[in-house]
Amino acid sequence: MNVMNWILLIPLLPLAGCLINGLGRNQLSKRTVGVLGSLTIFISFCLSVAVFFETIKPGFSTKVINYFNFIKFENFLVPFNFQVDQLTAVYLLIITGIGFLIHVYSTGYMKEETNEGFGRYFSFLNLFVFSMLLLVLAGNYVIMYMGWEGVSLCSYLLIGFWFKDHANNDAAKKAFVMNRIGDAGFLLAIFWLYASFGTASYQPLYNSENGILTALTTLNTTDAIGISLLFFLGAAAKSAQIPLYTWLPDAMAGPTPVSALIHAATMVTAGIYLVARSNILYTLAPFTLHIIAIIGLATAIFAAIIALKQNDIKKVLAYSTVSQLGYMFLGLGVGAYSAAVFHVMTHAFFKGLLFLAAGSVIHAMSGEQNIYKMGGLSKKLGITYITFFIACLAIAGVPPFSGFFSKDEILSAAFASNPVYYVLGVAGALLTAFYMFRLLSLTFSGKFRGTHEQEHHLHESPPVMTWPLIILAILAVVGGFIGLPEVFGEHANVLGNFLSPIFSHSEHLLVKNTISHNTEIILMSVTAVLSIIVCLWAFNKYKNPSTDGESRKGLAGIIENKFYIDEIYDAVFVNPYRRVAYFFQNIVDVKVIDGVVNGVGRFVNYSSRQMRLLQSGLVGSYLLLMVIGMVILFIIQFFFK
Amino acid sequence: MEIKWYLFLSLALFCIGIIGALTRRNSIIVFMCIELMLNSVNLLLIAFSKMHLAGNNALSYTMATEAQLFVFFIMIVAAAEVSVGLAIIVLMYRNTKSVDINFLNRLKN
Amino acid sequence: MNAIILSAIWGVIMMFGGVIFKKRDTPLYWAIAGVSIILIANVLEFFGHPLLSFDSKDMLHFDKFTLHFNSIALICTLLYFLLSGRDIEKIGMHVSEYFCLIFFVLCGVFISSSFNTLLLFFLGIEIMSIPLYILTGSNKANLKGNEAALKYFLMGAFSTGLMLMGIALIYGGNPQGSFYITNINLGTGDLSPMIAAGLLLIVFSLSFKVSAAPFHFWAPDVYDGAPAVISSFMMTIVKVAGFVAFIRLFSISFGAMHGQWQSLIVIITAATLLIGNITAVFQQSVKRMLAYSSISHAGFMMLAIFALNDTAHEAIILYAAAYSIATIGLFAILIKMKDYSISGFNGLGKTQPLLGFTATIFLLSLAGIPLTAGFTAKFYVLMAALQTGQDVWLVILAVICAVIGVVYYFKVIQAIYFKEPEDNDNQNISVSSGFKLLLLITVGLIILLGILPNIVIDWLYY
Amino acid sequence: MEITKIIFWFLTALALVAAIGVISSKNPIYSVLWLIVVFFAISGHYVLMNAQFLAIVNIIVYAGAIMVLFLFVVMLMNLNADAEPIKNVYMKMAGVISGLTLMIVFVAALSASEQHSTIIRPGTSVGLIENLGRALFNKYVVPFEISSVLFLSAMVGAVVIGKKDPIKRINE
Amino acid sequence: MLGTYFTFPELLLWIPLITGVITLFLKNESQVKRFAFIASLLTLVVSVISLFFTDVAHHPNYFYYNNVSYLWMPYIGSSFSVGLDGMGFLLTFLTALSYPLIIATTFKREFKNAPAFFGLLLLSQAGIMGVFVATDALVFYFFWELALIPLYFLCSRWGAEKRIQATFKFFVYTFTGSLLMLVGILYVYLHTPQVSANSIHSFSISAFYNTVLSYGDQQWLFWLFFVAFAVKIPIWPFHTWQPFVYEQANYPSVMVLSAIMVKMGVFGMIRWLIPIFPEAVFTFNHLVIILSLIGLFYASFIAFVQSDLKRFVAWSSIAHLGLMAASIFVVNTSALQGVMVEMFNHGINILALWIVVDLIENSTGIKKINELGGLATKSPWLAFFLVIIALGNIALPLTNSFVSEFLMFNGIFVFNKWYAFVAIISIILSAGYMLRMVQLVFFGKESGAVENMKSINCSQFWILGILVAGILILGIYPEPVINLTKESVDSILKMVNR
Repeated sequence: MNVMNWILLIPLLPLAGCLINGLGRNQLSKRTVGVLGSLTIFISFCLSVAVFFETIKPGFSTKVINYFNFIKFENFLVPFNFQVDQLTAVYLLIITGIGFLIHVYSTGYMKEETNEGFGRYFSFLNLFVFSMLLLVLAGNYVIMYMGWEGVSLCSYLLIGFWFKDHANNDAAKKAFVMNRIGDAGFLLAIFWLYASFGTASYQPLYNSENGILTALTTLNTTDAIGISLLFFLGAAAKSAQIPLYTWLPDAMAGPTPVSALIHAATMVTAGIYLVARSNILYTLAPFTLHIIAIIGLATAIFAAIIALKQNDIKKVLAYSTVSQLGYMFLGLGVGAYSAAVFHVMTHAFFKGLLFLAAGSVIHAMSGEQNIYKMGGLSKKLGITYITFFIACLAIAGVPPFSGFFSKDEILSAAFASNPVYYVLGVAGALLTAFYMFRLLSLTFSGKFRGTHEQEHHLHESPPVMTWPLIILAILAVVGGFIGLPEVFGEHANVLGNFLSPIFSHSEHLLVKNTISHNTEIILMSVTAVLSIIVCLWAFNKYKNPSTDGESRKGLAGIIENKFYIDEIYDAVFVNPYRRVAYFFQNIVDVKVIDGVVNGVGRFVNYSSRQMRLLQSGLVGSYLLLMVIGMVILFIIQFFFK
Repeated sequence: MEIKWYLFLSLALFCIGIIGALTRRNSIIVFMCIELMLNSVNLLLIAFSKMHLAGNNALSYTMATEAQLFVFFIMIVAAAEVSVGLAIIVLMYRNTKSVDINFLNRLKN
Repeated sequence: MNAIILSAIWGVIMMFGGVIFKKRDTPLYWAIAGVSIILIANVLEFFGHPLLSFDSKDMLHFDKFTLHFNSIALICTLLYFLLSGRDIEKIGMHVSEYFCLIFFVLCGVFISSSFNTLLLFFLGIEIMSIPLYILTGSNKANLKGNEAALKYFLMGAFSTGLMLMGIALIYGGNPQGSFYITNINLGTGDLSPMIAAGLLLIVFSLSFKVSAAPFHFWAPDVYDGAPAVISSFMMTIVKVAGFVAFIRLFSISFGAMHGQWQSLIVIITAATLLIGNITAVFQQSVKRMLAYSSISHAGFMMLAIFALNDTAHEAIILYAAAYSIATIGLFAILIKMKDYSISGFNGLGKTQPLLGFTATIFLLSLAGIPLTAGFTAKFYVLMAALQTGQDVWLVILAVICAVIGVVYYFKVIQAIYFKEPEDNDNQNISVSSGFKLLLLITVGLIILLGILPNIVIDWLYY
Repeated sequence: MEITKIIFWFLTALALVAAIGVISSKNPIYSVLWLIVVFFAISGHYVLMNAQFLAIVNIIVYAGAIMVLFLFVVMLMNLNADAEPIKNVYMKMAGVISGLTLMIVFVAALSASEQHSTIIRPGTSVGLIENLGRALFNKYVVPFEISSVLFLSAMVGAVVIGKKDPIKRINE
Repeated sequence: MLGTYFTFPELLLWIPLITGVITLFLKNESQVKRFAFIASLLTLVVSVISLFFTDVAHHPNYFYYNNVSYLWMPYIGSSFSVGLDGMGFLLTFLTALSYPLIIATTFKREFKNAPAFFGLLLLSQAGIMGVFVATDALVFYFFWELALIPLYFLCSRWGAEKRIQATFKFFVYTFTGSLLMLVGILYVYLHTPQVSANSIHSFSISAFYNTVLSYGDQQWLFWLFFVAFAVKIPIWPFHTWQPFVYEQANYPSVMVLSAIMVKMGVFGMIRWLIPIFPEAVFTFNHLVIILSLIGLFYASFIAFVQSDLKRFVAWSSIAHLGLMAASIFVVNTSALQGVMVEMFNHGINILALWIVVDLIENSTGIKKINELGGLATKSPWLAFFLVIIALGNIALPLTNSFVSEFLMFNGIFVFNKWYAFVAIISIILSAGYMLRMVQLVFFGKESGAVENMKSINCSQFWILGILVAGILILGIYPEPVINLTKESVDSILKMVNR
């Protein structure tokens, strides 16, 4: 039995779960729904594991499975096919694995929901997993696009899950529309691919015999730059890069497990997947890579700065996600594709964990999200505290936690490419360490600053919620060891080696400034030490803050208000759009176009009224007009020929 | 005489008739002006009849005869028209005690 | 020939009928019988079996076109008598005389369609006109009727003067010195000024008869002022006969020099279309609106004169039938109404569903909506005009005017179906079932012509 | 100058003056009388052109019958100069101007005609009653008969219009 | 065999025509509805059967089941000829499918003078069918108008307050266009080569395709035809009738108008405009595309701030059709194929959208977007359907519109990158306005106005279910539609590039 024949089941099972939960949401009990939802993902996970083991077999080559022709006429073909290779396998594991954990967690977290809401929630969540799987399994960009938009849709549905509150709906809509900007770029890139190469399937595009490597021999051709930039537009929107990041913090309006799954672990990393998937294309367009690196770095630092002053536990994590995604793009931009994927993985672990733990906190605090209203939770929420702490260490880049290794790989690649990237990257990493420990400190240490009622209510979450935390915490600790730097041995970077077939063509093309092992060790230790110092500083600084937060003046105020980016967007895009729309509706359409149309009608009416006056009822004037007409016609006939 | 004088004479009469029809309001006079127009046509036809006689052969005889008979028919029609026209004018006079063409002005616009 | 003789004879019979017939409705039956007999005689003549034959010294000439038109005119008259005969009785005392005059008009119509000399052309037009002056004023107590009659008479006589001057000039300019229309020598090159002037004057007078701008001024007033039942006859059969005379004279005599005077027709056509349609938009009275619409239809028929080719002949025949039938039908309904204004039609579709429905079909036909005769007629006219290959803008102007036409026709349709009935007397209109049946037959005719125009046109090539 | 020319010009002048008299007389009766003068002048022209039959008919039918009818009607209505209201002077001017323009246009158009210098030839028997009568009852019998229809309709019409209608109807 | 005695196009024409006329004479309202529904089902059955006889390439005898021609006016070379090709099959099927659904939505409604209503509805179906099957210019024109007249009466008689004015505007607009087209048809006709012995010229479509027109003639004839179709579609700036009519008219008519009638314009452009005036098309295509794109944006903008639900749908429809019009004029395989698929997809999407709007307005009596809200709690199934329909409208993958818009955008991209760059922005805008509508109408707190809203009943569930199933199935497996229309696209392109 070849697992490849069953691969279709991996996405179809969640889809089945979605349909059953969705259609039967009023009939099924919460328990059934929860079990069904988790079970389908679990089976998918098992299949993914099987697939993964298939891919690590020696002699494995990329597998393309054709199901049917989605669109076919003349020489235009969009097959519905799946492609399985190492990259897919890694992503499959992340999606189904973390997805499963979060499903399990959700059964506890969403317990308060009504039967209907619970079913709907799991249905959407399953649909999301389906879309995400479709995205990574796709064998061509069109099918990937289906998953791509599918996850946007699920994100939309889940952010606006509590649809009675228009704030949630607005956030959902914002997320969807911003993603659509990226989708537009994605689509254009697909068209460009079809126009230039006649296909959008990976296999014909990226093989070495007759793919684009042979079609585009020089770097930086218009085609390569255009397509890669457009794809990056898609990736930037999905992965919340400057300037399209603002939807992600707002997306925290959804239930916390959703934030963990969609807005931390999986969907937002689809952009990285896209770029990694198209790495050959990007390698052919170094110009685009530079832009990616710059934008990634800028995002990383910018978001980290904003995160410094956020008071909402989820907002901090959200900006942190944006920042981490920036790192991933930095990695991609400097050509360290596998490092980026590695960071995707570790980030999935620790950020998923952070969100789930935050969820646990919020759960315990009965929905309170302001960290200044918390404090001292470590006593009541033991497991949550420990797991949260581990995750903080991981994200702050404290060795030997997973984040350290993945971030380090990116940073060293950045150093190789351009030391300035490295310096800025490290600065960002230190900011990360600072705000994470500020968060940790404010939340868990010190005195409780909330109401009595909340204090009374404080409790550790049920096991269905804590177990996923524990599992993720373990992964966050050990996850880094599959990608140890070369310093620790010839084949220490297991993940890198595993993924190398995917990036082999790029490796050939990229001009790599390798750095010596010594330099690398020095760099590693510098970052590690700095991170630890910052962590300790931040943790202590915020042990006992005032309840109402810090001063909101000056720079701090600006940062707290996220540099007013949303307001600027509103002023620059949304409001003018609305004004133009009203102008079209009330002026152009009514006054101009309809004015002309009605004007013609009025003109006819007016001329009718005027012409009627010729009919004066007097024979004399009739005769006179007749004679005048005669004279005119005579003159025309005789003198104007 | 040259034909042009007859042509111009009858055109002059014709146009005088038209001017009369345009300027007068008494319907009987307007009608008389129209009769004047018809008469100018008659005159012209006779003149043309004589003009076509220039060939002085059987064909030109026929040609000339046709015009003279045409004039005869015009007179017939004119007579019929006059009887009807005057009847209408009298009818109107009976109803309104006026022969002004602008007196009845209900049909307009 | 038969039609002319029989209609004259029948006119005389009806004239004496005024003395003989005692009951008011007798003349109608006689008239219907008369029209039927004339129709049969005409059809027989069409198939080459004339009842009477008479040597006209080639002053009248009968061809397929003429006889076919005569049949159509007779069918329309028959329809007119059947639908509106009762209303002719209501005009006044002299029922039989009215019919007599109508028969004389018919005689003129037939002469106008078959003349072969300018003399008979002139006589035909006059025989058509003079009884109409009377009929227009036949409702003697009605001042509007008086006014209409006076206007019609004075302007008609004026146009007669123009026509005669034109004929005289053509006679003078024609070296052949003949009134035979086949015998007019136009020479080569430019028309001689005399002929050209004469031609223009004849165009003017004929434009007057068919109410083409700028000689249309009489039409709205006269059609409005005359008794509705007479307007119906004048607008349809008489006007169409004017067009037949027009196309006959101009295609036979002056067709060879078409290009020399075509631009004149273009101007007249354009002016007629615009004035007729635009002025109709504002009218509140359906009767007066139809008067203006008849001007606009004259504009469309002028397109055939403009084209003056084989298709134009077909088009005139078809237009004659389509336009006459629809107008006669609509007038038959209009006369039943108490209120001639558009609001008088409010809710007719509810109070009198059949009248509403048939009126709608007639209006649609007049507006030229496909599947009605009005469309095929317009279609042929436009095709004829396009066949000339020049002045396409005129055709486009024509269709734009057709759209304007829709505006006023649909006002009535809107009143019929979409407005609530007012407290008018429409409920009290009593119509016999025979009348309803006839209306339905008329509607059937219109739709038949709309789907199969060939049944009319094919006879031209029989 | 030949005598015919003198007569021609005299008759022409007479006709024109009388025609202007027709349209300018205030009193309708004068107009009628002026018109009769025009008819006589025109008849004179006919005689000049040897169209004796038509000259006679013109006098009998027009001047004799038609104009008498006119005169009769005018007298019957007892119209006089004051009966006609003053027409708008602008309308009058417009009428005169457009009529004159028409005449100028006519003359301008027709003066280019090639026939205009043709000498007309009097002195034949064409205009005599014998010739015309033969043609009328031979070739022109159809129009002749048809004109009877015209007269009949005019007669019927005059009767219909002229007869008193006992029923008064106001609607329409 | 069916085809031996009656061909499919004839059946598709005569069934609605005859049943429509019969319906006019029925009395009882429920009887009328049942009869009309069964009649439309009958048409649907015929249409479905006809879909099994499309494969002319492999079964040449199928041609005779689908094409027929009778002499009509021999002297002017017009025959009553009707025929079906791929595009015809697709659109007749769409028409046949829509009508039963439309009639089914009316079952719970009361209509004044129901026989007239349903009779006219069926007559309009006959007219629309005729447009899609006509293979003779004159027949085409006849049906073009025949489709319009019943709708004129439908929309004027039943609807909101200003319906008469609105419908009249619509009528005058379209009538102007179609009369101009008539002039064009006649002009082309007079230049057609001789086909039969009876007449010099011919109205048959093949004669029209074979007509050699000078470039100068093509240039102005193009516009005569264009205006007729542009008004129907409507292409900016000929659109102002549409929101007005959609707002004022009754729902079944609006459904017919927006689901099917607008396709007549698209169909006309593909069948009658592009192949006849290829050179003019290549002269003016940039202009038309720019107009269409302006319309696309213009409508998207206005839809975003629209407060009236019915007008909102109208504007969204104008936006979609702007894209379709632009795609027609890029004239390449991908775009035309996309338009073909989109014609069908837009048909069912907008139909579904109207049904939802109809349900809302009928239950709540409100059609102001701002006054509604929270319907999702009142009627979760309706919300579910609406979300899918809305997603279909914004061309989300796995819904039908994705396929067609993908192909259309691709076609535009092949034609000119920059147009595609501009056009693609519309998918962002469409998401914006659609989601705004969904949010304001369905989400949020329940407004007091929606008290009476009930969950949808069984028949409504099935109507919407069928449509939504169609949306999803065609989104995943669009092959049947593409295969059906492939040949048509090829033949059109062959004609254009001759």
